[in-house]
Amino acid sequence: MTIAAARLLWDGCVCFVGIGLPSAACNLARLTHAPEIVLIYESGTIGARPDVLPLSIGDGELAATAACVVSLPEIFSHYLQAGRVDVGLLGAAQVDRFGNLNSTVIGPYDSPHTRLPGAGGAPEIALHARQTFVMLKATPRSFVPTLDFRTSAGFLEGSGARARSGAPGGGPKCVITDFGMLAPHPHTQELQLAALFSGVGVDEARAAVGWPLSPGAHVGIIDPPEARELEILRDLQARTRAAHARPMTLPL
Amino acid sequence: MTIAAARLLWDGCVCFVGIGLPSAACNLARLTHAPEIVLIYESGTIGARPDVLPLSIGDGELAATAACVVSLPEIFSHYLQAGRVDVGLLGAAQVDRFGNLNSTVIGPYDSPHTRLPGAGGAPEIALHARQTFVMLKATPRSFVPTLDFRTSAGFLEGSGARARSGAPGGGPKCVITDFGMLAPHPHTQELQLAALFSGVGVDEARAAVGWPLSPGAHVGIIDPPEARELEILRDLQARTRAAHARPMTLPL
Amino acid sequence: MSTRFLSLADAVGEHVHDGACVALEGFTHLIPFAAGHEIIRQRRRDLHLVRMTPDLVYDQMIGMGCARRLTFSWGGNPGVGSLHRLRDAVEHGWPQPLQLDEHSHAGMAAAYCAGAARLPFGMLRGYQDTDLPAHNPRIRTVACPFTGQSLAAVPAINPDVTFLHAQVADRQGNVAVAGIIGAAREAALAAKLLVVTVEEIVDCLPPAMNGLLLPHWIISAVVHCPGGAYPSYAQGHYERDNAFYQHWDAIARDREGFLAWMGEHVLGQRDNRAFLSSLLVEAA
Amino acid sequence: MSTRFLSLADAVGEHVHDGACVALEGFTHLIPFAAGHEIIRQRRRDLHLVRMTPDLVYDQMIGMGCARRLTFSWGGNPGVGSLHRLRDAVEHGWPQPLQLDEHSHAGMAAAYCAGAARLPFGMLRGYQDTDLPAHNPRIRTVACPFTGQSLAAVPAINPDVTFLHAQVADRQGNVAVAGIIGAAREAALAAKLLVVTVEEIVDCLPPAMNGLLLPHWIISAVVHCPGGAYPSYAQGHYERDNAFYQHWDAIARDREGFLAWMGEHVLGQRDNRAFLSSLLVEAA
Repeated sequence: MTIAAARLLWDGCVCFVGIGLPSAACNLARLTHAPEIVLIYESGTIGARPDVLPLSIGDGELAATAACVVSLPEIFSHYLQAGRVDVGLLGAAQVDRFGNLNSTVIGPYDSPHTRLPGAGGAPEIALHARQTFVMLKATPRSFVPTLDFRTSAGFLEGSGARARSGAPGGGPKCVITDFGMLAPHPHTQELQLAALFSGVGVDEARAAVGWPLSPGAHVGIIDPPEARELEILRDLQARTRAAHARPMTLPL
Repeated sequence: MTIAAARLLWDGCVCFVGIGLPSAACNLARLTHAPEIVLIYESGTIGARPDVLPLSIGDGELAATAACVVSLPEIFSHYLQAGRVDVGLLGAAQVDRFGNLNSTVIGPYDSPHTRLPGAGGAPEIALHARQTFVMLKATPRSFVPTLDFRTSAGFLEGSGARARSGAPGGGPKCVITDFGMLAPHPHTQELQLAALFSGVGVDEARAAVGWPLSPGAHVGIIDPPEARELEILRDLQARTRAAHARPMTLPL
Repeated sequence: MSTRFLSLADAVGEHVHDGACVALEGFTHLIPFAAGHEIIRQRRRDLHLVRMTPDLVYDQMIGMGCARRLTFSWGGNPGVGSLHRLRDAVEHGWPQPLQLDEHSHAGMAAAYCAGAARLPFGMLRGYQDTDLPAHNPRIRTVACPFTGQSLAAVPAINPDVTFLHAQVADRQGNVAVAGIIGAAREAALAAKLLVVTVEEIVDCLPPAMNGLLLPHWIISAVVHCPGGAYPSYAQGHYERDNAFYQHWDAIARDREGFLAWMGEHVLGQRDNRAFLSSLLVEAA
Repeated sequence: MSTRFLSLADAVGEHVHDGACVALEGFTHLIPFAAGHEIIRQRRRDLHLVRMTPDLVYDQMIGMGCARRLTFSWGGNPGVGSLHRLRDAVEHGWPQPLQLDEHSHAGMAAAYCAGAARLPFGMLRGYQDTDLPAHNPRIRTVACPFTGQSLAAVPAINPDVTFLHAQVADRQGNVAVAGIIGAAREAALAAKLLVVTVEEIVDCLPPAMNGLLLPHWIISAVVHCPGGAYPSYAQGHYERDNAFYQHWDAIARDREGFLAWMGEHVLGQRDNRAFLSSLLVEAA
């Protein structure tokens, strides 16, 4: 998933990066084919070049390697809202068939079954980024026909509803998951199977999705990871594990 | 005038300083009885301690000696508008009997006799500072019954009109001019003669004011400059003259 | 009119009252953990807590029963998972129900900015086509008086008191901050009272030029509190203890374990130095 | 996607068109004089000039007939007196009438902030009980959707192109700025195109941390132009030439003297280096 997502990013593109898989994908892209990619973390670091993956969105590594650090209000108003972000990478607990996302709550809002962390930067990333990439693992409980709560807008009810609502950004370009990728149908904007990892069958994909998954016009096969990609990713992950496990001297 | 104005400022007070006489008065106060006065220039310098008086509101001397430099939007929104300024010092071309000020235009706005520089920070300084001190030389053309243009609000039509308008700041506490000081009447808020420089007569003051000037309940005599005040002011002015006349090496 | 220098116990004792609206800000970086612990020690109740990312510090305060209401935009353990005590309060009302005033980061940033500027509301292009406005009556709209466009509006946030942690103060009480600042400046300037804990106090700070400095005359109290951001970090002083953040997931997962840990390390310790020492003993 | 490095002549030639809305920002400090001179040399017409404090650079551009409209908040020679060419345009329509779009500093700051955030308007507590709204239909009010309070509203400023001057750029085109910044950041981010002239270009800038840095990917063109702020200044490079500001009062007082000076020192010189040399010759 990380490698497939990294390949979608181009050199020089401005990414608004969430923590976890998106951060790993963006940094892998930076360390492979996209050295001039601009990573913006919502903590206000612009142009960060971390040597290890941050655990949080605001590790010191990000500030120390960034071109500059601005305030959170500025990153959201002067960069994201101003339309300066090419790609927003988003995770979620649920995605529906039109790419709308839930990261707020499972069950009713006022008496939730599972309270999730909530919106964070997602609603406005989904609204303003020129395009978004969604990354989450597929199960029928995460790829659902109907969200429990719409935290971030995708294509709403599809068929141009998003454009009619006046959203400035383009919406989800694809959903990268553990069996492959979904992409919106050009007209209905329903998420369809766009590509599979090699060795994965269509039935496997269908079983992991909570709505009747349609194949896209062309269902591609994603090239397996190259040795260099794997090596760089593994090195990055090893450096990261070592850094995060390093016992810290208490500030005493 | 400069010395009389400086004496009105107290140690630790937060002053929003305009250029010219106000800047001289504030720095004199800082160099005499108010070493901890906080000078804010609208250029964004907070806590400036200039060694020579700046010619402009944004000389490098201000930035280099300031505790910090913030943006102009921040100085106006987070400091002035937020009600953090104790004293605003204002100049103008005209003041009326209720302390309203004109620094925009003499004659009609659309076909002016004299186009003045305009508002700058004045309207909001006059609105938000806890109190303002107005400094300008008196002639019947500058102390007028009716302004050609109201750039900054004083007490409007007096008798509580300002408070009724909801203005957060307290309005003009006094007008310091070359014959002495005017202060608002406690109820009508009309500017009345509050004090004279020693050696100046009431008739002289009346002749310089374009409305029938009433004496306040007590008309005081302003103590003549002390030797120390004069010496420090003259040193400051001499340093300033020397600095501004120093030929600059062209950046070639 | 220099800032007052207080002990943390006195600063909390004087500035935090039951029922107050309290913001502890610092986005991942410079989180005022020691201040949160002292509020827990002094057993403040019914607080309206405000913070973009509640983090472990609010998990602790909520779990210890300090809060009745939470204004926030993302409530998780960053990179790890849930805040179990926050979840328990929302899902099961333990130790007491928690009213949520829920925003997005962009919305909360706008609300803090409005508070700092003493405007009654902030606006943004946001919340569009989401379910948040339906569950938060404090998200409304305002029409542009020039174009007629509809924008999202949120009420200003003006905490009764904001706590920050920072690297250094001078003897006059000016505070210099470097690194990731999040909405710390806006939360500081929006507050009625501002208390700052700092790693160190020096005689004199160099001119900050365009760096972030909080002038002494906007600060109510400065507290010398080395290590006051731990397990968060202070750029240039110590790093984030990512291992502790991961460890917290286990500590906070059940009520008993959580209460035992808080009893031993927070309630059972006099101050932040003792808190840190108690962790050192545990690790040894 | 690094920024393009251009000569000043090419940067102006490509980015400034007759009739465009152009902002040259820099509050007293870092005023892009060289850019203004080049716009005059290329004889641009009917510009909508935007600048909080028009200063000598707009006095020159207005006197040379570049402008049809001016958005501003204070139009004087700081600490000296009038801008005679600005006055002549407003009072007598010479060399052509000038439409004024007049604000206060606070109002214009709000308008730039709105522009930078791509909001359609900015708001403030301002203009209250003044005559400005009566003469500027772009000053309106907006009601708070929570409290009903009335606030002043101004439309966003989004220049077609903003010019700034700064101290230093790196080879990728990142620009670092230090010292008094006024509304330079907001004017830069509000613009459709951004051109920055700089004192020097270095291989690599140190991380700016919380300082002001304009990332290369928001900049249309960087121009290496030493002395490009003169007679304004560049903190750390050269000081403000206060004597020149005082001298300008005499130069600009009458039309003939002004035209002769501009002819000799601006139109008659190829570039900023030649402009500065011509002043040196005069002083000798």
